[in-house]
Amino acid sequence: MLSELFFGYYASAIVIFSLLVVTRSNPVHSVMWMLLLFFHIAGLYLFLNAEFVAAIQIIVYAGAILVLFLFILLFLNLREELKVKRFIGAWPAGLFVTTALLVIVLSVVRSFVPGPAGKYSIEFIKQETHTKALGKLLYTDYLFPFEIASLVLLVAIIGAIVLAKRKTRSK
Amino acid sequence: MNNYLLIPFLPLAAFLINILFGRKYLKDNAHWVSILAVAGSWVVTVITLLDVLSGKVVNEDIYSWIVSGEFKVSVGFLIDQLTAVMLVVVTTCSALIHIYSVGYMQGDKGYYRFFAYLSLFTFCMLMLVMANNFLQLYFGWEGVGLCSYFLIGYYFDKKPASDAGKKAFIVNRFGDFGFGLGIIMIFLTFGTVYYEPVFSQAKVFAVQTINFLGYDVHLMTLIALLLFCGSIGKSAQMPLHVWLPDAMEGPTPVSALIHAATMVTAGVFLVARCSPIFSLSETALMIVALTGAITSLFAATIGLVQNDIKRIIAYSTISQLGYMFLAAGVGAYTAGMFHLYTHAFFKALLFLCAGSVMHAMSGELDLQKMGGLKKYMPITYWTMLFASLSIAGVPGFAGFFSKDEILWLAYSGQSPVGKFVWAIGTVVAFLTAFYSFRLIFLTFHGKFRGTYEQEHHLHESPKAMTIPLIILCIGAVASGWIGIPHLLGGGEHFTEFLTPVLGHPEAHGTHAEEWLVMAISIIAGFSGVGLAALFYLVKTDIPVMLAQKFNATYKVLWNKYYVDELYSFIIVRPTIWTAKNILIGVTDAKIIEAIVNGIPKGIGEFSRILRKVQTGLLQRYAAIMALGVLIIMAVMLLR
Amino acid sequence: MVPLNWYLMLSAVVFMIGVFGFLTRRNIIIMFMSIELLLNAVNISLVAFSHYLQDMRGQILAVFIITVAAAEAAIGLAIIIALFRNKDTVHADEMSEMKG
Amino acid sequence: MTNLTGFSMPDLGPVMPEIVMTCLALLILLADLVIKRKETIAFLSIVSVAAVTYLLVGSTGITFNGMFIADNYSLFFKLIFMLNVVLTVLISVKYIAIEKVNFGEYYSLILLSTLGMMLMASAGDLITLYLGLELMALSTYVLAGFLRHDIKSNEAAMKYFLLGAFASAFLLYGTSLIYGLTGTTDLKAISSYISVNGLSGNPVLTLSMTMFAVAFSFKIAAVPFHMWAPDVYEGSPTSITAFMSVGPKAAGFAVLGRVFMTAFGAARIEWTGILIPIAILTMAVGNIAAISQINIKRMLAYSSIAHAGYVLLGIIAGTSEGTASVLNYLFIYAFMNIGAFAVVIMLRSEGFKGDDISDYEGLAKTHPLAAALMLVFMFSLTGIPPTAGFMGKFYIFMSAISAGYTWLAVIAVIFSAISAYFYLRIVMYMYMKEPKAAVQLSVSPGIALALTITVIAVLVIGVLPSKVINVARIAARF
Repeated sequence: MLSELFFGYYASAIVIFSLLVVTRSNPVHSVMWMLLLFFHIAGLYLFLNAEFVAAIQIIVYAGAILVLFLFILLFLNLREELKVKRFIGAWPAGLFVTTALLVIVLSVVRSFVPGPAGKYSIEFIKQETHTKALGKLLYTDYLFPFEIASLVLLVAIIGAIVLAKRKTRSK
Repeated sequence: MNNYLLIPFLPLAAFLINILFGRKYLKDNAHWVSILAVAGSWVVTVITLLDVLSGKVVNEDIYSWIVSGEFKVSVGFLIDQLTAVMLVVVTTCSALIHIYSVGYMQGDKGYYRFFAYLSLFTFCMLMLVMANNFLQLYFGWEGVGLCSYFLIGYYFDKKPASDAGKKAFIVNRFGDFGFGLGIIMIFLTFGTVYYEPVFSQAKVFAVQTINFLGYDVHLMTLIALLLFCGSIGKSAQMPLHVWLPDAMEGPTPVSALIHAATMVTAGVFLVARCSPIFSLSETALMIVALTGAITSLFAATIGLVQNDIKRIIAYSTISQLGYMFLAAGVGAYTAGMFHLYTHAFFKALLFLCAGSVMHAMSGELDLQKMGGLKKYMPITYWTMLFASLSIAGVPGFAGFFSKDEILWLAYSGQSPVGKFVWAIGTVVAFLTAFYSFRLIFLTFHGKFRGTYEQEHHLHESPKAMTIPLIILCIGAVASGWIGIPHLLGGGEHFTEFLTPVLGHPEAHGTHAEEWLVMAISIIAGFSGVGLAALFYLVKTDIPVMLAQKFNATYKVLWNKYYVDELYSFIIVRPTIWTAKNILIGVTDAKIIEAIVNGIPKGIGEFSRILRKVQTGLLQRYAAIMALGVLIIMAVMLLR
Repeated sequence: MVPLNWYLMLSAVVFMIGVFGFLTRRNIIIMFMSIELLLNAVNISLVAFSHYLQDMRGQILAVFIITVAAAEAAIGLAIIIALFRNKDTVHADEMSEMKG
Repeated sequence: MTNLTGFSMPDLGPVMPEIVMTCLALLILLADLVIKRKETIAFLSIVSVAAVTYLLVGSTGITFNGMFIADNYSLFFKLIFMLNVVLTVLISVKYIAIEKVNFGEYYSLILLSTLGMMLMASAGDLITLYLGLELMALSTYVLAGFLRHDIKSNEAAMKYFLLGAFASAFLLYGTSLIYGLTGTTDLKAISSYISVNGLSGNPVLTLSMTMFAVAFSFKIAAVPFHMWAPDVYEGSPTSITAFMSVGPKAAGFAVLGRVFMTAFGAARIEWTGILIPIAILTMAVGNIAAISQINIKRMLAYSSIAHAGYVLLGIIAGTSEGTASVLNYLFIYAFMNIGAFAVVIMLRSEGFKGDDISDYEGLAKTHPLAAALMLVFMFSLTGIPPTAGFMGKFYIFMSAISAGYTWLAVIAVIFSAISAYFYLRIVMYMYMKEPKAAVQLSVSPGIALALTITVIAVLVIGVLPSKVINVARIAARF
């Protein structure tokens, strides 16, 4: 019962914050709501015995990505931004499509039967500690994707520099 | 890798070199490439012929172009006796005519283009005769048609030339449609388009009938007749002969090579090649024989009264092609091939002589404006005289032997129409001799009837032109000697040579009958020559008198039996009339507009609508994506 | 014990809220934030699956997704900067130089 | 180290080409600091690609617990990618100098993007697939926006980036669902789990397949997930448009083929139900919308959409012959499409855009060779024999027919007849109109070489197609 209540709080908070993120006209407010949203999602991860992912969620998402967003928002003329319309004219159509999609997806996942259980039971993880178990996997079985991820980050660095550096023309 | 591959691919290489580098680099030297290539082909042909004579027959796939399931398209070659004969004819004529063209086409602005096309034609023709499957045959068939179209319309700034090109193309389309259907029928029946399995299995289907348009049709008859449709178009037989006389608008070497010696004989070659199919259907053979006989009579009578030198020879070609079909139709494929072979020499020679005359006469074609050219151009005169003797069937010349063999086999063979077509053939032999010598006498004898400038300009043609004439003349005289009948102490080597492919024609007759048939044809030939001499050398007023007396007949002949007019009346004019009155007048903007303009217009309109959907707005794009997801999910989950 | 389906439904709702934001907001930065919502929604379901399947793969994929999200953020924001230098707007519906 | 017992270094042989590719891409990034002549960098990238190609042939095998599969199928795709890089680099050298974005990063990004494609083609696991896809996509977004001073290029990058991220979110959602359903992300394991438990027809599976279809359709620009393509193709640097129209599209087909044939093989009936309408719509919209275009890059964008539609037929056929025809088509498409773009690039010169269709008026009079080349490429894209394009279409349609989709093949033939309208319009403009203004061609040795390679390939494959299709048939066996 307690866990359901706990989930209920987090779930409703997540939904409400998500809605606030996409509907606020002031982008700075959106970012702030998103920060709260990320903290709640991290809480949910903790609830699912995923401490490491929760930590990453806070460190990378809240700590890095949202800061980038805020940084970009400095470009904006916020006064101007608050005066203009925030939605496109045809937003009801978007709402309709989204709702219909939601109905379909919900009706499908309502009766979801998961696949077979693996060996990483709660007890196993408790014994080994979560970060260690994940880390071991990441550096052994998932070494290959891990290396690709490093390349993705490299491309991000190159790309960001190429696109944003001052000098815009060669020669 | 076999060296016979050089035969078709040397001319192809020449074509590519000329078309790519001709305009800029080769210019007036373009002929060297083509001539060397064709001469090379000729040399390899001779080697190949020797191989075949020693009994070596090749049938192999060189390259599989498309293989997909049962369907296979490949480049494959069949070199047997029949192919060898065709190779000799094609490469010899082609080589000589390439050389002749150097003199004839000198100074023409499209010089390189002319040689490029000529080489391309040679390539296609060789692919046609060397194919070992029907699709490659069809490729060559369409290829020669295309080259013929280009070359007839070579002087494309002259309207009659471009019209003639189009006419040839359209008329041939009728025939090729049937031919294409025939190949499809073969594929459906046999499951392959290769000669070898088709011909060896043909007997299995000998009595099979299929339901065609509601009638039970004998399968082999249907296939044979569909193939014959192609032959009719390409070999200018009735009723699709109308394109060939008009095709004379092209340069004369083209007429000689394509419209006399090689391409037009492709129809005969097709029938001979498919003889295992034709032999299974008496009906089809009878139709082939009758078509040939009637065409040959019909064209010969028209030839009697024409005045355009090239057109006379064109009608003579149609008539002689009819002769070959006549032979094939009575089952004497070897005799038909023999005539094809001798005909190639004397007919090419006739055309080239005509070209030489035209050259001297600055392009004049009207017989009535010539005369007495003998003393100005002796080589042309003598070679043309020999060619005419050959076509007239004077004993000893090539044409005599092949013609005699056809007539004898028609007379003595088992065909139910044999005697009938023999009678027609004999009449045609007489007519042929007559109009051929009318041509000779009006051109070379008597007084010159042209203008003073023309007379002043008369001269013998350059060496590049006369040497091919002389070589061809040897062929026109001597090429028949390899087929001298047993009756005259010969060996009938030609027939023996082709027997493995085409079978031995059956003859049921006594020696006496054979002598009789030969005598009749000789008499027919000589009387034709004699009558021509009487009319055009001795009593020159008779033709005019006759023309006046039999005015109606003369008019019919002069107007070529009004076939063009008939077609114009029953096909062309009704089409235009319907177009004008019913289509435009009555249903105008309603139906036709809707169909003819409506579809493109509708597509264009749709295109503009699609452009409007593409607004450039990011959210719109995303919304359409999401809508797509929604629709797919809804359809997939709700069904 | 909370059933797995609850998590999935939560994930679906957040995903669709993200889709809604992406389809309707004019501001590119908010659209971009909607994308982050989509990724978070997927992460929720992945971590939930991981928990219920007793398998670490889901969490590993979630870690990778967060990594890629960071890379995407860097590039996306660089693109926005480049765009902002040339055209003084962050509204997606004012960018229709190309259409048709 | 005791914690890592049981771990042994995986066999690196099969991934050697990728490792070398990474090292060389980084090396080129560093070389850019030292070498000032950008032509040298371009040359170095071609040399790297040659080295990788050399390594590719012969390094096959499965490694990293089945996450990386180097088989004939992936090998064939990787050859297409290598070809794509070489041709793109050749046509880029002069062009990016004209556009004044002559940076060394350009070449590194192309190589890294290609690395992403290679990883996609070899992915045996949904995680590697996702990461490879993102590696490719992120590099391509940057390349699309490489003309930083050009508003169109910025806009193209923006649109491509946002929509691409949107589409990969769907990919992830699909991945998460299939992971939850089967408990694995390994393609082979998914396949066996589905067939053992008889999951075909399961709504979650269908949902997941739809999501995958959406994400892959986005990459191959299939309708209705194609909307980005015309705008992005128009706005991107032309050399990158050529690159994008071949590489990411082929990579999209690589994963589409592998995921749907391997992982979802048991649910074939369902995913053909998803792909058939997509294929028909793609052919229809691509061909019809191309008719009224006035910008040649946009027209070629719609043309590339239409071609994706034809290729989908080969996937739908589902047979190994169908897969072979897909490989064959993509190989041919690389030549003819980059060839066409090479001609488009030549028309771009200092102060002249040259991407309107009307700029081609009378090209045959002013530049007959360029016009003749364009004619060959347009014929090939239309599918007129004896060009390679005909062969590609022929095998695709034949495989569809022999798999029982004759009606689909008929529709495809009708649409490819419509396509003649806009391809041959270019030919007509070139040959039958009078030149308007003097068009300056910016020819460079690179473009000349690229055009020579492409035109020879288009003609030779058109006449002698069986080599390519036979290799493709071998590669089509998973």
